[in-house]
Amino acid sequence: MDLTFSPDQEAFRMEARTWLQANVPSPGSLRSLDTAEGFEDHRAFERTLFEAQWSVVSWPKAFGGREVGIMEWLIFEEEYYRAGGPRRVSQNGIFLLAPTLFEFGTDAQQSRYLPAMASGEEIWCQGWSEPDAGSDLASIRSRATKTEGGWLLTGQKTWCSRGAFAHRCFGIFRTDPSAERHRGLTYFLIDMATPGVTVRPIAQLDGETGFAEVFFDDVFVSDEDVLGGIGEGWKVAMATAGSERGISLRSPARYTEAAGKLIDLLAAHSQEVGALGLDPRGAIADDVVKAYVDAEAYKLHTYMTATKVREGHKVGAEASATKIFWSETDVNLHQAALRLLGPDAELMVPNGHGGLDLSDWLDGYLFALSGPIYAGTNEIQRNVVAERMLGLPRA
Amino acid sequence: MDLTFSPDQEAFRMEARTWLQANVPSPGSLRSLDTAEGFEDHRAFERTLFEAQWSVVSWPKAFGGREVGIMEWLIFEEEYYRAGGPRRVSQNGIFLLAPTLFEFGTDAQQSRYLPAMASGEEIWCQGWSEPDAGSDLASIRSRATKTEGGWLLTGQKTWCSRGAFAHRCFGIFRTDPSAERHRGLTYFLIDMATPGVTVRPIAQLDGETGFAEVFFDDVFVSDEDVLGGIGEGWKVAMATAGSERGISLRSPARYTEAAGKLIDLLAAHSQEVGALGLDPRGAIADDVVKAYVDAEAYKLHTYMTATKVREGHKVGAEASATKIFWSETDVNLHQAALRLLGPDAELMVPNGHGGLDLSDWLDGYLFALSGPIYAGTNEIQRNVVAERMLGLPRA
Amino acid sequence: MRFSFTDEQLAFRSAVADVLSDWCTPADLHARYVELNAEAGRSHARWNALAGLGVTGLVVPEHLGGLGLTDLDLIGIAEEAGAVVLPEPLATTAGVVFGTLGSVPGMEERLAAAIDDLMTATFGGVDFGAERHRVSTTLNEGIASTPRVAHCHADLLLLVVVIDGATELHLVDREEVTVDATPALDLTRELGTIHWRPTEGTLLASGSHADRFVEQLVERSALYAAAELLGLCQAMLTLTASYVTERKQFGVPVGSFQAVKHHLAGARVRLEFARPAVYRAAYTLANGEPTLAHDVSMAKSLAADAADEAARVSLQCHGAIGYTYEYDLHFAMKRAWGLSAAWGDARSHRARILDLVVESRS
Amino acid sequence: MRFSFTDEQLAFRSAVADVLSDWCTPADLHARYVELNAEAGRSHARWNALAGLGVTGLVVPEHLGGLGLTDLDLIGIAEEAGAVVLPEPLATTAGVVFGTLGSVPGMEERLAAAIDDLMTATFGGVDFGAERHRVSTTLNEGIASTPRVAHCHADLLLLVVVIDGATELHLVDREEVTVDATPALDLTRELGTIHWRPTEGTLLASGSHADRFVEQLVERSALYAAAELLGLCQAMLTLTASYVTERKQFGVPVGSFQAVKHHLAGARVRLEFARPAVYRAAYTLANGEPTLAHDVSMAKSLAADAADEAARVSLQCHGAIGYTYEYDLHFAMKRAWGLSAAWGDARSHRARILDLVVESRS
Repeated sequence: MDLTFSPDQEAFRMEARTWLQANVPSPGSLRSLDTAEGFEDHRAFERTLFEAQWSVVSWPKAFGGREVGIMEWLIFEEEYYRAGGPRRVSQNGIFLLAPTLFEFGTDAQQSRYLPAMASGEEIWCQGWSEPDAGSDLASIRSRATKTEGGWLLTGQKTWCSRGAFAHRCFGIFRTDPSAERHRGLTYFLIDMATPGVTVRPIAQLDGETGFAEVFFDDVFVSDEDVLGGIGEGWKVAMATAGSERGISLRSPARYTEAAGKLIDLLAAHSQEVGALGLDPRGAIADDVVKAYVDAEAYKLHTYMTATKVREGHKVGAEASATKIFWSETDVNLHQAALRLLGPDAELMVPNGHGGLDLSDWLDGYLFALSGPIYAGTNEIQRNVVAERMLGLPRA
Repeated sequence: MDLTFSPDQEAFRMEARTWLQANVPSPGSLRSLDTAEGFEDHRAFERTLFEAQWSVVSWPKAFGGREVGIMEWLIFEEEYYRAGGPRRVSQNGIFLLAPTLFEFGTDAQQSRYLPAMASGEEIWCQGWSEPDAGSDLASIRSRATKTEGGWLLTGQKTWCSRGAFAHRCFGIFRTDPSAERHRGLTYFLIDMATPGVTVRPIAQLDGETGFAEVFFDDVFVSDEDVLGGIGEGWKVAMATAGSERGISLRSPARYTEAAGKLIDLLAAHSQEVGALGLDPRGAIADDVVKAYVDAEAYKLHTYMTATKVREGHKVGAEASATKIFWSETDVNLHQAALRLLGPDAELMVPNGHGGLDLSDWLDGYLFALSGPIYAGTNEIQRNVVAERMLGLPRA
Repeated sequence: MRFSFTDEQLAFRSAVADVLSDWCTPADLHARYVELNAEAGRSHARWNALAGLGVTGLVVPEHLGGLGLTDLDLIGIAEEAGAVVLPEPLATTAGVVFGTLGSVPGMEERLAAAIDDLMTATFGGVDFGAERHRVSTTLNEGIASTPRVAHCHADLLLLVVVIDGATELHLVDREEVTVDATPALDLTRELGTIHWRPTEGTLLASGSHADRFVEQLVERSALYAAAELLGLCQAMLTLTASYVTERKQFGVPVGSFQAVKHHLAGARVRLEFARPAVYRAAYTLANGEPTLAHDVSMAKSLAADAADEAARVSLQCHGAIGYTYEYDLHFAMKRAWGLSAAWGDARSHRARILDLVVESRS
Repeated sequence: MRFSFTDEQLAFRSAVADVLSDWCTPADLHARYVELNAEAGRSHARWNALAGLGVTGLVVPEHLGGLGLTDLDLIGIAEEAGAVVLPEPLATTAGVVFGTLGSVPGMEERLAAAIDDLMTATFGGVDFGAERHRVSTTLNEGIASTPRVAHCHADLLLLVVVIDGATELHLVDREEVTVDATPALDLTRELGTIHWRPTEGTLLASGSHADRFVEQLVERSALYAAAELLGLCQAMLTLTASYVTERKQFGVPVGSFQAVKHHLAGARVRLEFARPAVYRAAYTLANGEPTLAHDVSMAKSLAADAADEAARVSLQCHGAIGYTYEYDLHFAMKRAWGLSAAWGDARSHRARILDLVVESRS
């Protein structure tokens, strides 16, 4: 066991830190990711990252990466969050689709899509959930029928994150109408500009539109844009689902960074407490530390998992445990912050409590609340943990 | 709405308080209820209560009661817990069986059993659960076959509280072997001294034996000891189950009294805290107040329910909500106490923390932990609340 | 001891509930949310329908133009207003401001006129703390600024300020103030900072006299927030129960899954046991009992926890649709989040209870 | 960065686990529980089998008769000892007492003999507090009384006392003390008050020198308790998973109910994330890193919470049978309750973490 980083890794960290310090936009200078203008602001930053080879550090150099290992990726992420880097608009592509493309994509598909994804030129949305499917992917109804040189897609996808503004969409459709459940599904890579695609943005709680419904009406997709073979959609999609829940999406730095800010907020609050007469016994303090401890525990667990991955082990049902843990940690962390803020919590104005904007905590809370729901609800993940890690019988 | 007591009620309270002050044994002077000697100590106190007409205040005078209403019963209970009265060894009889006897018993059965129950002369145990039934009463397998003048009972009952030392047992047996689930069951009143009854005490966590398994091997029960008719066992048992979960068993005084002692424990702890350097931020304080608030809320809810009952309304699915709430409150209350006691919590020695013996809190905790389990697990109660109070579909 | 409402009380509550459900549908709320960015304040038609029932003067003595009833008659109505997420300040006007003004000497005419003119009213300038109340109004060259006032576009504003070390309570007209709306998650409560000028003419009480009124105003604010939270809690659970009964996954209603049932049942139980505490506090208030602080803190902490749990569970049982602006859940959820933290959150109230109980036992 | 054990470490752990599972079955525990009231101390046969593997001297340098390995080699073994609810003080002897004595000058011979004689050892006289350690030993006419010492019948006792304001650390033989057993829920940890006489001959260190050792002893105690808790947690979950898979209700295994699954999964997740924190703290200890206090508190708070949740969930999923003396669950459950509170409960450790983190950030 060695919990230190090598000199090369430390050098890599310093290089990243230096570059990020100089290039990460100051807080608030990018407009909201869930608006058309903000979407473009974030794309521009992706381009900056890409040009300095920081957008996809673990990828092959041919596609714009640095070919570094998983530990270096974690180091980069730590530095990215430490520097206060903005949310990644290319996330669906680089974290969800890319691992699948690396595993199932043809050389042509990889060269065609990966660099454009890494540079922010093409932003992807995901087309998985359907109005009557939700977390139950196997009940998908959208269908694709064979046509000359390709397929015609028809149906409706919903909760497509980034769907309002994305250029491309990856999703699964039923290619064999007689097959049921997991069978007869195929994974497609779709150009959102194709005739027949209609996007209806979905307004969120805060009125912004990070999600969309996407309607497909005989949308043509060529045979080259089938990923992983006809009828193989379920297998390919499960690989992506693994990514979404697993290590590649949720770097611990995101939580440890927020936990640090939460501690600062508590310290600032404790100084005010005498004057305010609010909650003098500080019952909230324990919640704050609990959130901090969980964020740190998540980091340690990730390093352990990364070690396993690097040594060739597969991540199995632990990915479900991981999903439950980070999503609950994220909620607890933001909930503790909102409790500290008290009646100020609902205000959407920056006012510098604990060095952070109020609205950042509120935004973070709304975002965190979706954690237990997306990427397979935690209810489903708990079934997986119970059945596969504890051997409980299926219902 | 009137939340005050009438002068008559206040007079009743003072009478009870005066008597209890003079007659309740000092703490620790009765040996443990779950031992043979302690069982007799507690029976002797029941006799004292009975002779002064305090053992079953709400019963008709003919059976040893005072014929007072439900509010007076609540007042008596408040005073009983306030005085530190011991656990009632006659509880299964007076709180569980008696309501059923009043509803379904013949005059002869009532005269035969109620006074002896009220005086502690005959202590009852319950014979419901079976090794393979648990909370699922309808899957009962113990059977009764008709014989001259009565029935022969065969089978096994388990988790019979007070079973190790009780004189009589009430329980349901299958009288129609061809019937399934809820049908063909009959409720019997059984003399534990009948040949064929074998009692095997079950040692609990603390080594004592409040529970027993009871084996029946062609045990004769006369026709007069059928309660509520052949094949009516399910209906009659459900009435008792209602009592067990409902208002008559769990007087709020039990929780409010413990909550008060918990507050005292916290106050004592807070004075020590500086010297001990233990948990200076007192995160436990919030748990303590939460337990206090819940105990008080339970009291208020009970007064509201009592008002309804007095005005002729039936208690329905609310009894399930009530069961969930008191059992969780009881656990939380004792858990907060044990947290305050820290490493002293597991000691089974009196050492006067906060004026209470350590072992009282530990005993109370072990007892409380069974709350979510007995009388229909809280899992099942939650199904009832969801289905009947919120209208959710059955599985 | 009779812990229940009278038939008259229940009938009046039910009549108001009918008006509320006619006038304040989810469609109205959707429209209101859009509207609020343009012309803020209230829906005059709806407010007139409600206030026309006499609800705003419910606890005001009859000789001052009120109905001469008590907080026990009003508390259930506040619950109903919560259940429909009524954007207008019904409980604040009737329960908090008019409920207090009825006992302020010299206010008789003003109050009678306000009731008669179907005015809305609000109260601001104090934060709830565990041990005491902190005045939040700041003063700069004679101009007072009171932050985070809910229903900031009300006709009448009862505001607190400290001048030369003494608390002052002022009654200010809408025309005399500048409103600076504060962006917040729950638009329907219309938070804003009020800029105003305390004068002889607006002064209602000062010093210890004012402190007593402020104390009552704060208890009333917390209590009526608790009542609204009960209604919000009920509304969220009802909406969610109906959603999970309709919505199918893996071929069966989501509501038949045990985990969903248990989450919702847990929240329903919290609601069941919060309700009596709120009613008891209303009784304490109506009867001038000395346990008001303790009883209000019980009510607010239980109602806030119940509503928080209902909000979390509802969102979870809805899945992604609960996040959307178009679906109805967010109205009640945002309002519940806001009211749960307003006038002392559950923990602040529990901290106060601890002080009071420790004191009373020693 | 390589966060995993070596193959050798895993193999050794596995070898010890085999011995433990041979020698410490539920039947042995049942027998032990009966026995304990008569002759306390240890099962000599079992202890000799374990100590004979060299485990007690595992972290002691080779020249002192140990195996010269590190706490990273021992931590997983402590976990295995927890998993079988081993009544003997394996982790306390090897990890806490011998692990510390190895660095006390002048102890060489004594330690080598103790390892050679397969002795058991324990440590007592200090309570864990959020900000500092409090000595619990009292002194009366030259006789010291140390309460709540676990494994009070050990051969060697490392005890703390304050004399004339200075901390003193003493090493006392079993023969030199009087043991006054304390009735406790978990009999296997054998709590007791030790009456003993501090002398020149027993004195090991005093003043700031002693403080440093005591500090290390306390951190080691908390860390090894955390490791045992992981094992206990795993054991309770395994037992419960197998019970709910066998046990049927309403015609199906109880473990197929979603509510049961979700309870158990929740506890399993807590265990999953507690484990790396315990291993990290062992690494920190083995490498003398300056973050020991922080890392031990992370480990203990996470492990205690995981074990508490596992105990509660296990009892709940078992129903009534979990309450019985004859069924095996109570061994692990009682031990978990005891160890969770010993050497600082989760909250005390979180309070310490807060201090350390606030300090490091400001």
